[in-house]
Amino acid sequence: MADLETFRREARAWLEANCPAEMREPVRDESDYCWGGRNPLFKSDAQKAWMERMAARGWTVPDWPREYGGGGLSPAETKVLRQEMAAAGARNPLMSFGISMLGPALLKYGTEAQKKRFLPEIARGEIRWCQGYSEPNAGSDLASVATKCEDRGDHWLVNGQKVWTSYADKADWIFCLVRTDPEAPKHKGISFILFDMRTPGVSTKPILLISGNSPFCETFFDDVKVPKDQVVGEVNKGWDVAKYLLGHEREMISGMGLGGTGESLGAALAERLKDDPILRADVARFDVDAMAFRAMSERFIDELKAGRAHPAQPSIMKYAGTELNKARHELIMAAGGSGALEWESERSKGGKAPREWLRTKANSIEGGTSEIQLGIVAKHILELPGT
Amino acid sequence: MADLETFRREARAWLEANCPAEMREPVRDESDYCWGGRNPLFKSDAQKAWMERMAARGWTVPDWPREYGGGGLSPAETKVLRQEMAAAGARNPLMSFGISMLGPALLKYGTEAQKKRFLPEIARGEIRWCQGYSEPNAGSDLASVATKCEDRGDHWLVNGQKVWTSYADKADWIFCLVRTDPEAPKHKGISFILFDMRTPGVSTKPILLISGNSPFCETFFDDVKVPKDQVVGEVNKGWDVAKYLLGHEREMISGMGLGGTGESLGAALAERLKDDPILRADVARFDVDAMAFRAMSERFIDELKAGRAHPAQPSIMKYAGTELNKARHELIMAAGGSGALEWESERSKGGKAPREWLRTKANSIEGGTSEIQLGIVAKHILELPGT
Amino acid sequence: MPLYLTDDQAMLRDTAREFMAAEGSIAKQYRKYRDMNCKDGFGHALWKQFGEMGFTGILIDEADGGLGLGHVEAGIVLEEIGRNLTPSPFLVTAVAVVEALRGTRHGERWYPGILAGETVAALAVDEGSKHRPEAIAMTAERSGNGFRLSGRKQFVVQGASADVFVVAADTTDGLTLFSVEKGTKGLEIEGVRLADASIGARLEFDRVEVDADAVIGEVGRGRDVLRRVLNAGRAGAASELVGVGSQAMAMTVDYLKQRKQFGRLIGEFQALQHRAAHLYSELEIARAATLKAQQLLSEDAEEADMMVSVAKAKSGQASALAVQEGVQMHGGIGMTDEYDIGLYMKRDRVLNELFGDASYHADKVARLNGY
Amino acid sequence: MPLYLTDDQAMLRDTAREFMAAEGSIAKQYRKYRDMNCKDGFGHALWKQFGEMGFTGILIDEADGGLGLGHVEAGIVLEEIGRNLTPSPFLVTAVAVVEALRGTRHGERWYPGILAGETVAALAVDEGSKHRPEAIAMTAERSGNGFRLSGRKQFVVQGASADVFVVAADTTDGLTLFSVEKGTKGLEIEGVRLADASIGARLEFDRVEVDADAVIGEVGRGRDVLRRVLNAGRAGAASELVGVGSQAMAMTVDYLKQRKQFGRLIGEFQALQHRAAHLYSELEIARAATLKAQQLLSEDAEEADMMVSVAKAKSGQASALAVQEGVQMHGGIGMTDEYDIGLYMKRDRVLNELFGDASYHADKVARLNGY
Repeated sequence: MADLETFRREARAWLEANCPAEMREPVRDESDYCWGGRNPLFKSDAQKAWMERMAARGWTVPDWPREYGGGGLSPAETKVLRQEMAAAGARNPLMSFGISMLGPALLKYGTEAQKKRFLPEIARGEIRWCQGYSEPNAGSDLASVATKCEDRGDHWLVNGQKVWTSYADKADWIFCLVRTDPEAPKHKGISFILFDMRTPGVSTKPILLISGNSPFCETFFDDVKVPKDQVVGEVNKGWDVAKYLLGHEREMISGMGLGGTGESLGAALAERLKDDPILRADVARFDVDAMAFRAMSERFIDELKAGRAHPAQPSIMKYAGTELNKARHELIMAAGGSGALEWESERSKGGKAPREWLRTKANSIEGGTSEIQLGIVAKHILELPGT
Repeated sequence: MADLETFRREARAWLEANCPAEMREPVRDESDYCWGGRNPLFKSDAQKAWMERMAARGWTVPDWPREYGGGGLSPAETKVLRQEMAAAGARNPLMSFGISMLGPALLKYGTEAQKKRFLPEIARGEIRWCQGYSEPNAGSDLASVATKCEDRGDHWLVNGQKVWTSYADKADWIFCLVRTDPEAPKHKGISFILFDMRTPGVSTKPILLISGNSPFCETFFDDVKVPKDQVVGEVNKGWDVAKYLLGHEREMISGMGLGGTGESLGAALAERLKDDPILRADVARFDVDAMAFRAMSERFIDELKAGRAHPAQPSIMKYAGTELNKARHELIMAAGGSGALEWESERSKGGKAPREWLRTKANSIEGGTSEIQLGIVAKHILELPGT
Repeated sequence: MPLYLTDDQAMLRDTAREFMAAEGSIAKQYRKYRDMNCKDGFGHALWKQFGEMGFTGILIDEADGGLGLGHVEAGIVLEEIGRNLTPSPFLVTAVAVVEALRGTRHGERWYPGILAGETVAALAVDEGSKHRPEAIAMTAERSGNGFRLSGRKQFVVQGASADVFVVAADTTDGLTLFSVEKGTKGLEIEGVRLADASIGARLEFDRVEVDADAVIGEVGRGRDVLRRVLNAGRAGAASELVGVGSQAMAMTVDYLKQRKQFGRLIGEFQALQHRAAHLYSELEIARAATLKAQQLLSEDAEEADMMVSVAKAKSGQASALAVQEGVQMHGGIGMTDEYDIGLYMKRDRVLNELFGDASYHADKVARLNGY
Repeated sequence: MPLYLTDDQAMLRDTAREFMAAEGSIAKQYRKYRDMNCKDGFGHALWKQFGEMGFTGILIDEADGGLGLGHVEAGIVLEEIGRNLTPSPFLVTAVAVVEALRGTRHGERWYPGILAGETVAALAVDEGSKHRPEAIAMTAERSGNGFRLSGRKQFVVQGASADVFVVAADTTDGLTLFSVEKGTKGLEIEGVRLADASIGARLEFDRVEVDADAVIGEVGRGRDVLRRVLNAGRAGAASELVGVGSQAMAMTVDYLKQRKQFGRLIGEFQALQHRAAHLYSELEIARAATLKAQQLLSEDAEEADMMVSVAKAKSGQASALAVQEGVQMHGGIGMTDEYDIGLYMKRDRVLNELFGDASYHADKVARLNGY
């Protein structure tokens, strides 16, 4: 424990000395995030310096082994570092699907060569990754992967289409589920493959949502040649890797506090509720639900930390949190009235309210629909018989 | 039309002359109904006289043929008679499952001998009938009849148990579904049989509900011998008769105005809503739902009259009406607070409010659960694929 | 009157349904005018066709060249408009404003253009972001022979292309409605694109001078006229909502019959079946309530106010449920602009706000019932 | 403090669970005392056992002979009481009244009997049919050396068998709490059987004279004590509701795994699965909110008032959903007195009313948040 305190003091001092003042201001919008990549777009010198300094210490991925570009910290030290970063108001130096999704999969399933090759680049923010799971006809049934991947002796040949690929148009590499055995049962013929988005035959097309522009793309593979050593884990056992990552993703989403911060919505809308008694009642009920949900989030985090959360608990968090978030934005729209319907005006900041409202409708679809989550709870917690 | 006006004048005059003043007062409670039977319990001479006078004219069943004890009236005349009875405030002279349920089945499926034997008694209120459909393990799956009925040459032998038999302890005869062919598919081995409740081997036991005493009974058959001529319709085709009756029942239930009269609940509770803004909001929403539902009820009745209602429409009426009625009593309980929790006190009329509230919980179970109704709508109106 | 459509009404429905599906379709109207970023938000050619079809004259008396029909018939057309998200001035011009001008000289002035599908007329009532017609702050002071109007209005639907506005203002002795033409000095109009690509407008009245002639009906007696106008508009919006919700449901039910997941049609999943059946029930209730309200309105019955509020609240709830279930059951593609279901969600939201949302009307029902 | 049970708390839960299932079961307690039409509505023998188990001393300081534990621990016992519908004075006596008497001479007087499971003490706050502690009408006028109490109370849980009452009255300079013993002249008690077979009481105070000693705490300063007492009671009732709802759900889920309809276990029907999973989620949220409220109470934190209202409202909603789904999913047998599920519905209703229902507490949350 004494060592931990020493570490805390040193981390605090280092952050004090190395985190630029600009990087201690709260993030204002999406564009303030640093995503790295081959041709990184830095918004400021401070942003660049901050990422590079953190990467140099391995602190973009503090708990990864040093040999792969990580900080080599213990879980306890990692926690202390995060606490100190939070205390200093330091921004996340690097947003990255490589860090949050691919990294853990490589650490668990990658060959030594793959780890050495890919992890350090991720840690340094040199390669930006995207995720190719969903397909146009798959929806909730993620394992119904149709993208073909044929063994052509000295390479794989990939043909097919992915959808909902976040930032595919900005990513350098993709990790993706492909079908390597069309004859095998659904879950048994899938592999987890990596390739460069510059490979001939790869193209992307952004998806326009009802809320407006989005980071999502359709991604097309037309005779894409992939080197043989770029499959992670065993061929035809990619579903294991995918499941492992999905678990990670669900925890992440359920930890995102989609249900809100626990601040009272009614307090924020008070002025507008004065002459709207029915809406006031709805908001009061919502506040009860949101504050109660917040307690469950806290409990979930505490239980996670203590390693005693039920493995299906993230499903409840995701279900309840996303439904609550949708309800929140319905109420915000109702309180905003016709003013909140403006779609383009400056007054409405380009339709911030209605676009956010519409965007929340995807919360209960992406990352496993509400129906999927309820099914998981029914099966794995309530142990109701399968159909 | 001229004839109809003549009929109206005559009916009015007759009612004026023959309906005792006491029988024009609104019914106060269950015990004011006249049920007839072998040992009829008349509450007053007026009640007896009223039933007998109406029966003598065949007006207890105005649209049945005269030969079976009915009034022989046309549908238009029947409607006029009902209008005049309503205008005079005349009570229903005879409550009877024989009239509302068995009669229509006999008229459609009975032999001439059966009609002659049973219908006039029903019309005159001389025999009180009960219905034996449900069984302990059947629930919503009415066709899973297990009560055995064996052909013993000169008689049927019935063994088994029924449940939810209304007034079985007060009834003279029962009409009942029994399994005559245990080998046939579920719907194909059922027969519709009639027998005297005094037959040796028949016993009944009242069911205590969470709301208190109830008219429901468990009914037991232990080697009950039934004459061979007491099956209605063909042997093993009793499900057709049952379905015909269930259709009748559903229409009756959906026409019962379970959703309420359209009177504002909030108006009745106004005083109690003054310092309860959240409850007021709930009641306001309820009033919107109830008045809107009332419009659908009106439409349904108009469409029924015009013969243009969708055959699955009663399912919507039943579903929405019963759910609404449950909601109404939840609100009444909330408005009544701790006063409405009293179960036995005189002040609370023996717990009228909580007993009614609990009784409404059965609305969405009896006569086809809400789940069954939703399934019917999904299948027959939305034409969603079966599972 | 039985609570279903008469034969004539059913015929009108068939006509309107066929016409709107052919001429007023999402591809031909909604997407076209949205994607060209049209400042009016609708097609004037279609508006003329509405005139040719006789739709614009439904609520205009026969003596004035109209069809002299009622609110049920207007609702029939609006339900089809709702189904197709057809952008047009029908609701505000041919329903609300026509009701406002009934029996006045202003009617003589504007009805011909409306009948022809040439004139666009808008209603300027709301002043804040919520519909609060009980509290009109815009003032109209006497000034010379006429009045001077000062104040703001917002959510003036089709206000960007309107030739004339019906404006509610406070004349100290009560509420008065005025007819104010486009281009009147001191009147500034800002067209505002809304979430559903329709155009609302914000109006600024900076001491706008109008003649005494501009008064619709009597000075200080506008409250009664406004009541009629809002009832007409609310019942009409309820019909449009029923149309929006019904079509959203129909598209969703179709999708449930086509889309496979886990090797089965998703329409086989019982949880979705029950939710779809519940939704159907809600929409049927909303439709019946709306028809009832329109019959009462046409009979000028006392209970009309109450039933109109019931209809607007209930159809708003049912339609909102339809679009929410619609997007959720469509899954990811329901979120894309490429599919139509999301457009229904946007339109539903705007119609829910128009003429008072479900909360406003539930509160009104409570107040009318004395609690 | 992490938001889950510590090892000690988990041990207490296991003990309480085992004890209540064995000794406090529906057959042994609820049905027994109901069916004998017991005037007290609970068994005194069990109350003594509560004392022997140490439950009655959970909230009493160690210096006073108790265990000196907190609201989380009281909630643990109450959740098990809820699961078994165990009738007892635990909530009103060992939680609410114990909190009221803390640090007063009255505590010295009554704690020993409570610790032993011999004394029953009740709380007399409500005056009308709804919980409105903000508006206490009962008066306590100064009279000689003491006070004269006049007015009525109702929904005094265990009032029929209470040895002493904690009574809230208006002393013009504020609210004052009094300790009034059974048998005091002018105090009339009417035991009232409620829907769940528990006994509430109506109390009539006809110029009841009490000494100055009867004052709990300071004259005119009862509002603060009452706040603590009600917070304790509300959080406790929330725990009991979570227990009621959890057991109703557990029985229902078991039933879904056993009952066949149409040749399948009804638990296979997806519509029921989703509803059951939603219910589970609601109950987990309620449980977490209740635990959070109790932690805050034990820390004497500022946000405790708010979170207690959140917990009472949420657990009330979740438990009501559990019993409604429970009866519906059990079908006909759920309506019979023979099965236990209906008893849960009755108990839920009473607990929902006790110390303010979900509407009261949602309104309170709104007011605490300034709207």
